[in-house]
Amino acid sequence: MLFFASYREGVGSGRMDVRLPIGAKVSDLISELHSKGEKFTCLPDSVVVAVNHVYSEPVTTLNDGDEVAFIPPVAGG
Amino acid sequence: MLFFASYREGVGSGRMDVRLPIGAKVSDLISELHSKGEKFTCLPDSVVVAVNHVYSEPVTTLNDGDEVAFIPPVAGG
Amino acid sequence: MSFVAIVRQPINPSDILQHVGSEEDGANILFVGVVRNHNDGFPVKGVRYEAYEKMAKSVLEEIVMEARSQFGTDRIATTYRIGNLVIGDVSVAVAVSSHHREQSFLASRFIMEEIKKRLPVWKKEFYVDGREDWTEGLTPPSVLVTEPK
Amino acid sequence: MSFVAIVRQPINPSDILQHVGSEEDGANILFVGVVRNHNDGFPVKGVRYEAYEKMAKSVLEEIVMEARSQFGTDRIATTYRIGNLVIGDVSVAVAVSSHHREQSFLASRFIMEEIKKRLPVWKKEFYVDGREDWTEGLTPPSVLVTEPK
Repeated sequence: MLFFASYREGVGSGRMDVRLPIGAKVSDLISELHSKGEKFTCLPDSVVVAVNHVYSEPVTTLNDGDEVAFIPPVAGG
Repeated sequence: MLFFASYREGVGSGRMDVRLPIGAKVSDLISELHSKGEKFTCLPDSVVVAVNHVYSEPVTTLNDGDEVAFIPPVAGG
Repeated sequence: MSFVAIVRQPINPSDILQHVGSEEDGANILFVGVVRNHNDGFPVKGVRYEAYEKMAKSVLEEIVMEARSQFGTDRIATTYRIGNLVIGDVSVAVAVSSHHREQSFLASRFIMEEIKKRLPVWKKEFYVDGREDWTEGLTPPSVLVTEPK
Repeated sequence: MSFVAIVRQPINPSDILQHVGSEEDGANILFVGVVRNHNDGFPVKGVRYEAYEKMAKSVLEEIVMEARSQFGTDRIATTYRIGNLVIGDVSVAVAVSSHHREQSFLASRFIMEEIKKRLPVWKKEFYVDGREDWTEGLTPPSVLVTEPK
């Protein structure tokens, strides 16, 4: 898992590993993090997630070794 | 009077003077030129005219010393 | 801070961009019009721009003033080149800077559209096959009506 | 002929313009985004851009590919700078050339709008009064739907 910008500051780390049951979806990962408590409260329920560099949906199934990035609202340009 | 681009080539000259009655309008000048015959047939009835560097209408009254330019369709850029 | 010129020398687009920009501006746009090697399917080897120079200068100033009042930035520079040009030569450069990108995009586009419509400039194209002809143009509005903002 | 880069060094806008242009193209556009000295009324002294670099590169390539297919020109170059920037530094440059001006204007605008919407880049602003804060951003669409042409 990668956390950027305000999420990185909120979580207190830019990079972290997590173990999930086989077949877990993006939405399961978000619930899992929220259940771990305080430091993940910076991630909104509707947090945007990219899996292996592609914006993904809550129903996307995760696989072993996937790079999951939590993307705060973007502010380029 | 000034003639540009295709009008200059049609009229055979880029610059010419003309005498008009006091109070003559742009439309009178155009009629006057058309009555002079062949070389002015390149000027359409609806020719665009600028008087002293400003696009003008047929009803614009001309004054002594005015610079009257005949403007073919423009093609800048 | 506007800059307007009709020139006979080559235009350096970067120089035009130097005329605009400010510490308050986050967006700069440079439009560069270049002589291309074809028109309506015919290979072109060069062009000649003829202008009613005095009027062209004042029409260009008028267009820039309208852009200033419509789009709220006075950082605008535009240079038009006349005379004989070859393929790849820059015929026109328009630079605008503004706080946000919206104004720069709209103002630069507006200036180019108005140049096409009413700048008293004409283009003769010299084709590869030896023919030459005046490019078909647009009829300028006799009475200029500025669109309400 | 497209060119896409995420860099940490200063961007020279004229270099980006050199990546585009062809003898067939009559219109070149260069958009330059610059760090400005204010945001929402607060004086800014500098910014830091953070990016998800690998993804940002591929999103930028994707945006350029979409612009190519929508606007029919492959002469597109875009460079984004990340890291610490001061007032006046160039953060992004987009250059497009095309046969006619319409495509260049639309493509450059499209690219900037899409960058704002979905490039995974974040900006921390450092204010003159000593505060610092992440600029409010836009939520990228989870599933990207490309508008039909």
